Amino acid sequence: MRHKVHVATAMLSAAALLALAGCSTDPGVTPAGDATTAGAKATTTAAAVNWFDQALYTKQLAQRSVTPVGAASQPYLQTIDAKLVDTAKFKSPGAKKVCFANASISNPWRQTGWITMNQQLKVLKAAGVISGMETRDAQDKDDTQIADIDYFIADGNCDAFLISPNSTAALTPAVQRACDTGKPVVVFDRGVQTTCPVTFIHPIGGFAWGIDSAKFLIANLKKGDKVVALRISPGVDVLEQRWAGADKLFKEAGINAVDHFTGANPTEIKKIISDELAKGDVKGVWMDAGDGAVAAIEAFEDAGVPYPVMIGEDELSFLRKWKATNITALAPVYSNFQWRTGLLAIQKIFAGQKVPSEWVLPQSPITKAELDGYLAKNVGMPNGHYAKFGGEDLPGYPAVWQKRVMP
Amino acid sequence: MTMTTTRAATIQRYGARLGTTGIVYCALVGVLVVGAILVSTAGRNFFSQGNIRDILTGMSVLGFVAIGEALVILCGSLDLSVPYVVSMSSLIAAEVMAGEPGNIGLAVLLALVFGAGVGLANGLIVTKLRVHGLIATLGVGLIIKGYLATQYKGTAGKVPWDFRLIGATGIGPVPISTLIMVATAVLVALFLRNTRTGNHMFAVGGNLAVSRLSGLRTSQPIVVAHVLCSTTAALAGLLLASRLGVGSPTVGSQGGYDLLAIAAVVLGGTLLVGGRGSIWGTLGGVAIFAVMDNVMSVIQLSPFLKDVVRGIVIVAAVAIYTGRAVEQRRARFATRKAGS
Amino acid sequence: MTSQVPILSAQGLSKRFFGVTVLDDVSLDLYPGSVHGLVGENGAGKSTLMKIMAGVYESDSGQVLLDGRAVRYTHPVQAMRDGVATVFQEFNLLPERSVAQNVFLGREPRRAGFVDNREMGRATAALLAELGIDFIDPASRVGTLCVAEQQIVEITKALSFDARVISMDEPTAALAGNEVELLYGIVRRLQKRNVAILYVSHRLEEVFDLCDTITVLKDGALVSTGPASELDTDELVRRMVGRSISTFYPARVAGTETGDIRLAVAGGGNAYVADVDLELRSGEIVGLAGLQGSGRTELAEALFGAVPLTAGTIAVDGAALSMNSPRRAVRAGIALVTEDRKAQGLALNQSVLDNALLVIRGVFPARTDEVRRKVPGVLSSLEVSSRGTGQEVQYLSGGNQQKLVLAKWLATEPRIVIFDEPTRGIDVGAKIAVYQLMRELALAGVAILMISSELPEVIGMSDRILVMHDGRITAELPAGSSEETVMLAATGHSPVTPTGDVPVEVARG
Amino acid sequence: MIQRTPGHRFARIGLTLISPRGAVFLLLFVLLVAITVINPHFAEPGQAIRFVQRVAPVAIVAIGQYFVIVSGEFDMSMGSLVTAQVVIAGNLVGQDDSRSIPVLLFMFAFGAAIGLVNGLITTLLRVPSFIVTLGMMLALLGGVLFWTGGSATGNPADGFRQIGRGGITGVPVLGIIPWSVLILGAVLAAAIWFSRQPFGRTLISTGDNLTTARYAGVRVWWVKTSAFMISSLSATVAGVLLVGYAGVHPSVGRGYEFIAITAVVLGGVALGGGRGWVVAAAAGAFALEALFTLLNFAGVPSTLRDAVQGVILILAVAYSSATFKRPGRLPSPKISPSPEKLPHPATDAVSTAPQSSSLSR
Repeated sequence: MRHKVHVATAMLSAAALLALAGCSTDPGVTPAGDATTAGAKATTTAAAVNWFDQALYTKQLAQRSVTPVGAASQPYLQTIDAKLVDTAKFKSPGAKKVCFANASISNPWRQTGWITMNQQLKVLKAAGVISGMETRDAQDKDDTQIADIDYFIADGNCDAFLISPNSTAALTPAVQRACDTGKPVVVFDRGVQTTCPVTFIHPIGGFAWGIDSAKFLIANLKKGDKVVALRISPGVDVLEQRWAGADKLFKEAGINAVDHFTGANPTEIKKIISDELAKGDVKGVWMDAGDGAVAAIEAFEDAGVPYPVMIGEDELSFLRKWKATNITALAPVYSNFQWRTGLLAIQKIFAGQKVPSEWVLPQSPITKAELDGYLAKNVGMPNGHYAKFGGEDLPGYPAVWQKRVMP
Repeated sequence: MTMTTTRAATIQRYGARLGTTGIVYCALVGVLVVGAILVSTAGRNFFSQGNIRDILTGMSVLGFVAIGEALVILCGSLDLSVPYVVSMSSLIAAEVMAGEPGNIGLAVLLALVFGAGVGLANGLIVTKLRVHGLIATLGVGLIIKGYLATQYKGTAGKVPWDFRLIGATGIGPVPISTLIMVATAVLVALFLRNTRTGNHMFAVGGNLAVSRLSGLRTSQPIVVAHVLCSTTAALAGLLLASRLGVGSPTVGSQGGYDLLAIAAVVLGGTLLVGGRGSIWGTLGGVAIFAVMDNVMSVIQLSPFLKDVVRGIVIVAAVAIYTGRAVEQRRARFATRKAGS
Repeated sequence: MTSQVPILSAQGLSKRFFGVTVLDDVSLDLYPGSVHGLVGENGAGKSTLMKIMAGVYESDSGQVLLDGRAVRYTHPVQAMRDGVATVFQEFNLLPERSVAQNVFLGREPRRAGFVDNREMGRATAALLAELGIDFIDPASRVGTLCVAEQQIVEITKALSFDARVISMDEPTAALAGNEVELLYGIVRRLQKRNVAILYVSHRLEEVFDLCDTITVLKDGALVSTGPASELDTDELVRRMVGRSISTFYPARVAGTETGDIRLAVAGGGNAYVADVDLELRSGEIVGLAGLQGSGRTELAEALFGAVPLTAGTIAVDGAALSMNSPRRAVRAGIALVTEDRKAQGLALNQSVLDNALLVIRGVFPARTDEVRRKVPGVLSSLEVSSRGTGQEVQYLSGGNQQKLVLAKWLATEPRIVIFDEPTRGIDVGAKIAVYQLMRELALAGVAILMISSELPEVIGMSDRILVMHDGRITAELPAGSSEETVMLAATGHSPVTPTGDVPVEVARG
Repeated sequence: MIQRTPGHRFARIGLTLISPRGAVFLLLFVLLVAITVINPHFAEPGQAIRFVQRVAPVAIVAIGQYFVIVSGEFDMSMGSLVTAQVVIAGNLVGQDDSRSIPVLLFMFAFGAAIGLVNGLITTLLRVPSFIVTLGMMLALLGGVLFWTGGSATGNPADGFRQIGRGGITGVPVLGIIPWSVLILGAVLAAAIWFSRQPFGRTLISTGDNLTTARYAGVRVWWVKTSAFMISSLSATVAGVLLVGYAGVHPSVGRGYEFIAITAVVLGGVALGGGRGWVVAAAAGAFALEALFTLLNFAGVPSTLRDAVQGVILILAVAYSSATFKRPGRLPSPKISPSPEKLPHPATDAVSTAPQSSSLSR
């Protein structure tokens, strides 16, 4: 016991003392980072309570129907509601070094994107735009990614930072520090609570996913029908927003939706569905990520009951099952091609071309009508592959994606 | 022959005194050398400020957890609940602080009290209900995990700037967090050396019957060890809160600190069955991990392969110690020799 | 200098275990500055008496008086706090901790609430100095000390309670000849400090060297107490043994004949034993005497392949083979009834049947079923009393456990059986059963090596007596040799020379 | 030696049910009743058999873990191995049914090899099995992910998946008898048979007292190694069933090592070895799954399940360790410093076996 007090007091005094000393010693940080996050405080604490954000919801609701600017052949370069910012101050010739702080490649979606990104990198290297890319993979750890970014700042001699944050609030200070170096910073997939990066690249977003999927289910189900919502894990903003959006619409439409967390584990998914079926009829299945959708469908087959209306994703295992079973389904898309947009944005920035401060990429679900097309396009791709990966024009296609070649 | 045996004996004894901790640091030096070479082949300076800071930062959090885990293992128990204590304390801290520098003291205190409370529960379950430490802490961990997942939807709270400095700043290449971690290690080492409870931890871990026969209250050291373990885990949580600027319900399990800490402790030459071990050896083990991770990141090894390397290193290193632990049985025939 | 007031006196102590009386109305007085010898065969009740006085056991009747006031200890530490310390045969030390930490375990000196390691080291050094020991570093790990040094640490521990009464159970048992002298010195110093010493030993000449009063126990009862001066060795042995050996130890069964060589060892040696030349013949019971730590058990382990010989040759029935694992030995028809039943002989959580079949299942699985049918027969012939063959072994009495161990080995129909302290801590009935069994095995042509600390047993059972000293077989004696002859050989029959080099010698360990 | 009256026998049964050996069956019974109360459908044969099918993989893994634990060790690598096997099946079988048999053989060989490595490092290099298998857990999963670039090419051919998914259809009453139920039955029967075989008994005795086993001529290294091989093979079987039941995904099998240990411990098997009944271990797995199902039916938020599991786990083990106290039938002397109780310093310094005092506390 006595000792505990020791530690506590020591910790306290040390904390206080060093907090003072801290400023005098040269830290890799300045209180500047605090100012920006101050505004974000509201959202953090709010997020802790409830993920639904009316403003964001309305915005994404609208963006769904906006026709994106740019060539349809290059969805990864299209923009929605772009507010272009001037990047002249970054304009400089020659090949640049990119430092990529990646959250992880621990799921098929990220792996597919990672492959695409590396092929894009080859192109830009050949073009003499990028001299090389150094990557640090945080293996899903906030703390590690913060350290990675600090390492890049100190030792990376980077010309530009490319960051795919592992979580929003926690990475904000580190991203801020990257910005403070004066080098261009590009963030994609998940945002941070600071506007300092030159551009933040992402598809329309979670609420859009929720809206598309929920509307589809509502259109195909009756009031009072039961929908089982399968969610990967709590507390991941990107996923929570998908559910928050869908849940709102389900409630409005009087759809009886029950949600479970599955850890994306098909075994769990199958158990949950079987139990729900044992309780009563299930008319629809909603998912916040499509890998594992097959297990859900099979649960219905095994129980010998009619197929539900399915929400999956553009992951091929689902698309193939969809085709095979010919069910009523929709495949929402969380555009995987954003992984190459990051590098292309950096190219633009060093070329001094304007880029959107928030680069919203198109995000349109695959409908039954498009199904055959995308299956044909991705023939021979592994199940973990994503139909809208948008890398068909890159070198190495299709072999690299079929063999899932990673550095 | 007399001379030779004498020398042999003294050498043996010297070896015994150098002990596993010595070996650990030899191993660490080895890792450092290999690391430095690999890093330089990647065209980097291993001893640059940034790199050293990266390694030390890597040590800080795991260090806190491992220090506590070492105590528990020393007593012959285990603690698998640490990741969730880490997450919980980070949340307590961030929420209580709520961005107000004035609340830091209270927040730190509450987080530590929470840790101590969990530790107390663990300790009592192990000693009074006689539940194996692995099971007891697994269960308690699950309980906290359930609470976290139900109660928190993502990061929460906000850590004020003053407290964030602990995680973000450093003196030269040395992060303040590392200094605090080392300070804690010193305190715990002193505790082991200079308090009866500390001394008795070795005793109960080493041989319960002898401890009882010597009149020790055998459950007390075990309970205290668990309390301290969860408390240091709470410290780790505080540090993470200061680095993240918010509390996170997943930050502990992200790190997989329970198994990594156990590995680091055993890597540090502590017997998994208790009775022998040291804080400094444990820090050595932690350092080995930190250097490994750093090097693997610098040479951009595939994240999948990182785990392969970790796994192999853990087993290989421990094999070395256990290999020499067998040399201990010499008392009997030494006497015989003395007679002949 | 012996005062007339006893510090500690035991009055009419009795104790029964599992219905067996191990101590029967024994009284005894200890005086300051006097060394009180306590002698008797194994199982005479010496240890029980000591453990009662030390608070390890509680007596069923009778009382212990300290300074005339009745005390009843329920825990050894209570006794120690009262200054009644005991040095047990088996060490209660933590090998990973330093000498000082062991000596003061549980009573670490503190300054301002913190353990004062310097003080602890100093105090330990002081205590060691009182014993005239200058070669043990209080800071060195006990695990690195040799047995003699560990023994000294035990005594130091006792002394640290500044004990006024110290009982020593076979303190020299584990010591080599030259180290005994060291202990003598320590005892005499304690004597000078007016400590009352209870000295339990088998080594009669030791008893005469050190003790001024001698108490003799037999079968748990007091035989005599009196000044050592009034006794001589023969008289003492007569009182100890009392009953004529022949009535107790079954005679060799008619028709038993000593046949060909079953086991032959030539020039055998390893880290524990040296220059072992040994022959065991079928139908022969060879006794192996020697003090504890003389290498008897190590020899057994070597023959059994548990700690293989590194030098020399072993031949079974004339066929040389490298005995490098117990499995080899078992396959070669050797059985080892180990000294330590619970740690090496039985799986306590398993059933009687499982233990009886342990070896068969482990080494000759094919014969399991056939043997399983025999087991009940074997058990009843050995008169093992248990609640069915399904009962867990931990609930059996020591005697029954030992019989079970024998049953386990009989199942393998061994041709060579090594008994290590076969009758240790079991009641007389069980003992006789064990002796009977040995005779029957001999009749069946089995070669038997019997290790024992009980000289009467060795003498009563053996056709031939080997004596070990210091890791070597130092003498081979015919059947019926006297205890003294055996004991003399066992103590290395070289009068210990008190020399200054003793410390050096030990320091090597 | 002793009389067996009917009354005696009933008393024994009653005793067994409240003894840690039988408590798990009581627990399981209570849980099943509770489930049926909440959802009567569950009692229907069709549903019940499906439940058994679902538990099969967990139960099989638990049976494997049982043999490792009863021999005095731990196997933390089971979860990773299940995942590895699932992915291997996905990648090697592909859509070609004809590959099923060879791949199946390969998987078993692979599983056996993993067990062999775990066992040999534990026994010959004397590394605590907890650490060995922990290292294996990391290396195995990392290796498989690296080999497959994170995710398998796809589910194996349906023929292969039928093992875990299909069954004998058109059975009266039940409707279907899933193959996995039959396989579970076979595995359990084999396990019971094995643990009655000389080798099985030897394995348990070895877990009870290593030294005794050694002095009895038992090849300790081989006995323990084979325990690890059994657990790895059972993980392989579980993998085959799961790839059928659920399909290929890197998360299949995650955390199975702890689920297995939990199940075994719920079954009243003592960590540290030498004690416990394989059937009870399997029952532990059923109890655990029944618990989850109950919580599902009761509509408990899935986030709270961990908490409930934690409580049950602690209570169950506390109960069994409380009832494992030595009966007062025999007046055993109080703590006596006899060599049986106090290992000699010299030897005790070497003790690395899990059954040393510390782990059995």
